[in-house]
Amino acid sequence: MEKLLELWQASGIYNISFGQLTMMIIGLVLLFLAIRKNFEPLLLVPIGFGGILANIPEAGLAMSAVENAIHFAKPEVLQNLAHVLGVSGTDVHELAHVYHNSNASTHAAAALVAQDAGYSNGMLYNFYTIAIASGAAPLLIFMGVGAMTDFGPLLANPKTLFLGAAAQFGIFATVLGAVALSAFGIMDFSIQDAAAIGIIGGADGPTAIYVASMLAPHLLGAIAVAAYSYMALVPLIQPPIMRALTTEAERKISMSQLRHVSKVEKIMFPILLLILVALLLPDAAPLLGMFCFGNLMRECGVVDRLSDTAQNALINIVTIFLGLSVGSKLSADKFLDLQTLGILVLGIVAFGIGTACGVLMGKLMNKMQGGNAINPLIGSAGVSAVPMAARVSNKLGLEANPQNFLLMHAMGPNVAGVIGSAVAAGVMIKFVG
Amino acid sequence: MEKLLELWQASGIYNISFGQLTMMIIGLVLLFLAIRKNFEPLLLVPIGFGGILANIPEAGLAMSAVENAIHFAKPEVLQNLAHVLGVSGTDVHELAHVYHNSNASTHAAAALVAQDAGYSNGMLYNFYTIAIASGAAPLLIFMGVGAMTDFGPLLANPKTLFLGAAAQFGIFATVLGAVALSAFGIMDFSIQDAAAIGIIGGADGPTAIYVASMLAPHLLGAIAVAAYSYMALVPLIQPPIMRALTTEAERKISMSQLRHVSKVEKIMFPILLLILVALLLPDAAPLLGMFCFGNLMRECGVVDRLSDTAQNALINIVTIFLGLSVGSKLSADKFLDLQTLGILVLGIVAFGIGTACGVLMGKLMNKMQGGNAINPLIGSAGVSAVPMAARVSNKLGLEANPQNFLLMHAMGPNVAGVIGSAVAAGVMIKFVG
Amino acid sequence: MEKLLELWQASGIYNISFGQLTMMIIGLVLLFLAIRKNFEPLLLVPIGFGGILANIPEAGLAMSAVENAIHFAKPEVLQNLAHVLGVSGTDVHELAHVYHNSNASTHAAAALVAQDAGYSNGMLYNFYTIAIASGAAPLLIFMGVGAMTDFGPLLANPKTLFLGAAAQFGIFATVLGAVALSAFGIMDFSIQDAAAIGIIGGADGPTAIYVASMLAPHLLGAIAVAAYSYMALVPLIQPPIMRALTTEAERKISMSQLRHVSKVEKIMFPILLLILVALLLPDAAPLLGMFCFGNLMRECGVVDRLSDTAQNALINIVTIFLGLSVGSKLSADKFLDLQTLGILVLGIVAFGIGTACGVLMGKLMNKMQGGNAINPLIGSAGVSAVPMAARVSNKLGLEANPQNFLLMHAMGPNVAGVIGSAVAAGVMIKFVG
Amino acid sequence: MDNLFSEGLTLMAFGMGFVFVFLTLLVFATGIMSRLASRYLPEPAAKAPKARPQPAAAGTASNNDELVAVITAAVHKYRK
Amino acid sequence: MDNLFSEGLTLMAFGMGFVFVFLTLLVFATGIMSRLASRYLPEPAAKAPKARPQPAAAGTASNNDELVAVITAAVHKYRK
Amino acid sequence: MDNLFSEGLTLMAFGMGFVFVFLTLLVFATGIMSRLASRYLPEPAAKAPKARPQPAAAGTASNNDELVAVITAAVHKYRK
Ligand code: NA
Ligand code: NA
Ligand code: NA
Repeated sequence: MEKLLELWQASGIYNISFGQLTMMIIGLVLLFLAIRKNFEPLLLVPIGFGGILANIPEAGLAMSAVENAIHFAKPEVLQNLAHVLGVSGTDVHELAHVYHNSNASTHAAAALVAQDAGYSNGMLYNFYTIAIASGAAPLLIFMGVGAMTDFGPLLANPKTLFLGAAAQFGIFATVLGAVALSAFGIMDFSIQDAAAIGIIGGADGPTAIYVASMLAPHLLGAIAVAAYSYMALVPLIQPPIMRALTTEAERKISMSQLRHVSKVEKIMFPILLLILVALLLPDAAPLLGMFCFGNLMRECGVVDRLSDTAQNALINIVTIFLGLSVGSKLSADKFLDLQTLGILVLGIVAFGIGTACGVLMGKLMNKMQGGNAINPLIGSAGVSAVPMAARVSNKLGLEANPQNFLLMHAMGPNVAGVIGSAVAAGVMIKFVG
Repeated sequence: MEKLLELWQASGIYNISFGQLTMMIIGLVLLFLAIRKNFEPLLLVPIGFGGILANIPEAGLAMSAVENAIHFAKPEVLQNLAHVLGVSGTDVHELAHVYHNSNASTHAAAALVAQDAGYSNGMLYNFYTIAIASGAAPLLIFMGVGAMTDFGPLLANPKTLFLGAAAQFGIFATVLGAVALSAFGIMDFSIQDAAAIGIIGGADGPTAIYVASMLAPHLLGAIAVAAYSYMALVPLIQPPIMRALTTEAERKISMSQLRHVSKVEKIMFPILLLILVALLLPDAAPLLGMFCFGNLMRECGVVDRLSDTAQNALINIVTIFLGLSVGSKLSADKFLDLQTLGILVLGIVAFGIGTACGVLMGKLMNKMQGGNAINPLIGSAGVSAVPMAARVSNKLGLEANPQNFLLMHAMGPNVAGVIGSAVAAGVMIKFVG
Repeated sequence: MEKLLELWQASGIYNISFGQLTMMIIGLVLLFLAIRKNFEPLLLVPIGFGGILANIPEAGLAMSAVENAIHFAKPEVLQNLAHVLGVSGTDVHELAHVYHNSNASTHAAAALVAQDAGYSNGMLYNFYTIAIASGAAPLLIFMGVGAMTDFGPLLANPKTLFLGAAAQFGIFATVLGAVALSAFGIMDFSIQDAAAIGIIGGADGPTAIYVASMLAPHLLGAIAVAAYSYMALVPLIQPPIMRALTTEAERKISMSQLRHVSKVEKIMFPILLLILVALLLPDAAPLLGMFCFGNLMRECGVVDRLSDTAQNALINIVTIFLGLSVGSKLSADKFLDLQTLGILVLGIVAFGIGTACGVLMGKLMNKMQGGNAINPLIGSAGVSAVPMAARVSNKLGLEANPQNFLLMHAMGPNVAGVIGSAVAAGVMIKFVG
Repeated sequence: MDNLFSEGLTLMAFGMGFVFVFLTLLVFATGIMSRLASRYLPEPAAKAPKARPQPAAAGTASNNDELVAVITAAVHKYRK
Repeated sequence: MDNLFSEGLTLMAFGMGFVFVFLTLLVFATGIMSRLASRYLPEPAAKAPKARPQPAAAGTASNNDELVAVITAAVHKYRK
Repeated sequence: MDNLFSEGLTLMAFGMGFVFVFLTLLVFATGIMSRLASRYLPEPAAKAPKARPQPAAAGTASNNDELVAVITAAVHKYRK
């Protein structure tokens, strides 16, 4: 009978908090959006599922061994932990607080105590440590994305890089928005938080996760969810802005066919980009280095088996772990916060400003080239969200002129946007990291 | 000449112990069974080979750096280890004993001493730590199995879940058998050991390895070998029991064709199962969570590239490491023990009882539904051993009635058995973990 | 303005040293050789790219957290490090020197200090630690190579193993050459360095990397680059030596067709080889054990999905990480050294002597068997460099006699050379490791 | 001795009990779910999604796009 | 100086010696193995196993099974 | 408050400035590279390499070789 009570008191129903319940429902909503609405399912299915797993009461899947030890609160274990953490009492909240603010050696010592007491890291906590805290998973995904990217359209018309540059204004405007919210006392974001939130406007999942893991790991869950959700919403977010900022005549502009790009140019481009990064912004070297490496494997033609693996088995494996790891950050105490609301609002503002700046830069470049050379609709593709944003440009172009195929022209700013936001990420890591 | 002697004294022939020789022969026997007799070769080839590697004298492939340092017994290294372990003398047996019973921080300190002396962990020891001690490998295999499992037959006839429940009686009866052997002084199993041995009756490799790694890592080698061997022997073990417990008339019962199961049901089932686990038995969350995640990836239809990877590249990579890691536990001092004999006997008893209970539950359900609705032969499939046990049910059905195709009907209890033993595993981890 | 200065002072151009610039150019040359000249591109593309990444100034991708902390030299961090390292001043060179020579526990303590100060290991440093320092990557590649190797030609004519043995003389002659250079004061190689350099003559990439990582990690970059470059140069290095040592009549010798080899023999050979290794040279067990495991998976016919994965997804993933990790050792201070020149010269000498000894052994065996049974040209294939060296034998045979197909006969010594150099590696690890 | 044996008995009772309770709940939940699914989400509606071919994680589908663009461009020219 | 050089010589002597001894043993062992294999396990017998198509590690072959079941059910109906 | 806001402004100014400088340099560098490539390395020359089919990392291409050898041996015999 006692055992029955014990089983009941260890069950999820008995222990579930309102926050956990809410987060599990949010996980289900993410799964619904991914499966029924096709919201970036490759990431949102693992993230949503990971979010549910992370909030199963008593399972502690997203918690470290020490957090699990504190949660189960056996008196003798708490005393040992208090001793190691240099706390006098054994109040669990104080212990948890001191643990989170202690230095690396205290962390290591506390982990040994928890291990001796039979507690271990939750599965998702381990995944997070290996995949994200180390920085490895976003970099490997970036390598795979590099191996899937064709820089041909960009090389045929390198000026489209300016469109990719302009669209990054969304990132920095949002940073300003976030610090303004803090300055007016509405939210409480540090400059690091603001930078990590801004990167949502980069419309690039791995870049956003990489930057958030370095600058604001406590916001990573909300930032990743916002980034992928808005990337899926690009076909809804961008068109009104694009229509508002362009005239019918501009949308009808037909662009001349792109020149053929030789194999040598495609091989040399990633090397050139790497050298520029190395000389100018070493802080962007991990992200853009892996991206260039993937692209070089793709284009050089002599390591096809490595390129195939980078584009398939490896990126798929890493995506599974990355998604579950991001899900582990969807815990109630971090996600159910006014900050998350702020992040969601700022994220969509970032997307909007980025889109607008891309289109405006497109108008400017068109004017400078005589008014009939560049369709400003391709400017919106500069936010990245590859290849969705380029498809949106193409669709609006076809609406205005059924003979107007902008897809390949929009792929240039589209991949330029990937480079642009990685450069922006490097600058932010340099200045506030 | 001195060097020649040194070479000879470091050779395997000079150093091999009787136990190591025996274990190497057992490894060869496992390879023979796997290759010639098709005993679960995907696991038993790596396990058998790993067992041979682990017993190569002087190579220390399955030993930690500290164990290797103690084995080679350089006086100054032993003195440093003795200092760290708090032992006065430098007797190697005492050092080894104290090391194995010391706490995590002493372990870490001893590892640093061994590393300074130039010793490193054996390759198989590293594989074991990363793949099994962390719990990752069995969980990833379970994810892959989930991605390969079709719950259609189960959803068409959910009552077959009762057959999967009944067959788990084999697990708990065996636990009782193991504690009885201890109670009567024949063997010396703790309640943890008994639980880990019982899980062999679950007829599920990854579940058995996961439970054994948590409750009784010293028995892991024997338990894994027994589990996979008996799963291969299902076509020999089950038929006599099934024939003995059923009448000719019962075996002839033809079951009506299963209804069509919609895609939505298949997508919602893993989510439903996950929620039930979360609410009732958080300790089963890692196992069933990963299983449901794999199945959701399979059924949702929007992440096929992740599902393919989970079913192929990822599960194959993990299987190689899991097998070699299990092999690392086939060391003479742990395997050549009376306990292993007890485990082998108890394991086959578990299989037998599970089979019998499944069949008896089938008879009961058939009686309750009018005596002509359920062929009790499908009950034996409730032990899992997917899909072997279902094939055995089908074969015996065809023997009794050449028009009687039970395969799809037996797949329901078959996958129900996987869920059933994962639930049983969760209960045991909760109570004795 | 201050920020602008900061950005400029953190840029690569401002910080690049002559050594880093040189190493980046060397990386580009390696990429050129790999892509345009087809020099073992699967390894040299990642190695070359990794070499460039490792030399990006200020990025610290190949440096540990402590090295990064010392490089950025914040006074309070240096003081904390000096305290942990037991140094009185905070001179960065002294700190770096003491750090590199300190023991494992001091290393661990310094790493915690650096981590507390916000520094982390560079990406390539992490890859190196996991892939190479642990020994895992070369062993997994060797497993994959085993899964790709067909021992049929060797089993049809086991005497060709003698050719694979003779060609290993190149390894040991080079060891002697290296110690001679040291003995005469020209270079400064320890016996460990000499052994690691000699293994270049084994013409086997993973073996060379494995041995170098154990005996002389500071030379690993140069040794790996030399090994793969010379393997690519086999069609240029070997023919003159082969022509000089054989007569026209010998080169014309046509060899009788190889007998059929049964499946059973192919299954039993890796097991036989493993047992011999276990009994005679446990130090070669990791290398040859994984090789035999891969080959057994290939031949046993019951684990084809594991064998396929070992030959494709797994070996490709490991190759990417191995290549980048080797590249991380191409740092200016280690590579731009007279020693590298010595390694390059000794490496090519090793290849030449190995080739010559293989051919001479071929002549001897031919004489002993009547003078018309063995074409000495197949002897050169004993250095390994599979399958390039066998192709070279075939080509020279066809030159002398257009009906003379030596390819299959040369595959025997070719794979024998892999075994031979792994045995040589084991002996060297045993004696000087 | 008694203690260990009674522990085993308890484990068996609770274990089997729990397995049956859990799977019984699952039978009912599955039944309800199937009925709801067939009523509110009948098959054709269920098949509607999963149309779009999936690109890799955050990846580019530029190859397809290229093909589409080449074909459309060709059609475009042909019609002129 | 002398010491290092003599170490090198010893390494060469033992290394080459060991390589030859090992590979010579391997030549003989392989020969014996091949002879035993051809006598006691001639080819046809060797081909007999490896019949069953392999499912994944502990996995389900339900797809195949489904196919088999569907076909057999169809055959079954047809015969009635 | 002022401090945080001015930090944000600085970050924006330097960030956008740097992004534009970097991508402008990339536009010029790419242009130069393309011109050099088309002048000194025209297309046909570029296609010449990448002939040899690639074996795995340090692996054996014995399967191909076997095939080649079998075919050549057959041809050889046939001609005699
Ligand atoms: Na972007
Ligand atoms: Na089961
Ligand atoms: Na060799």
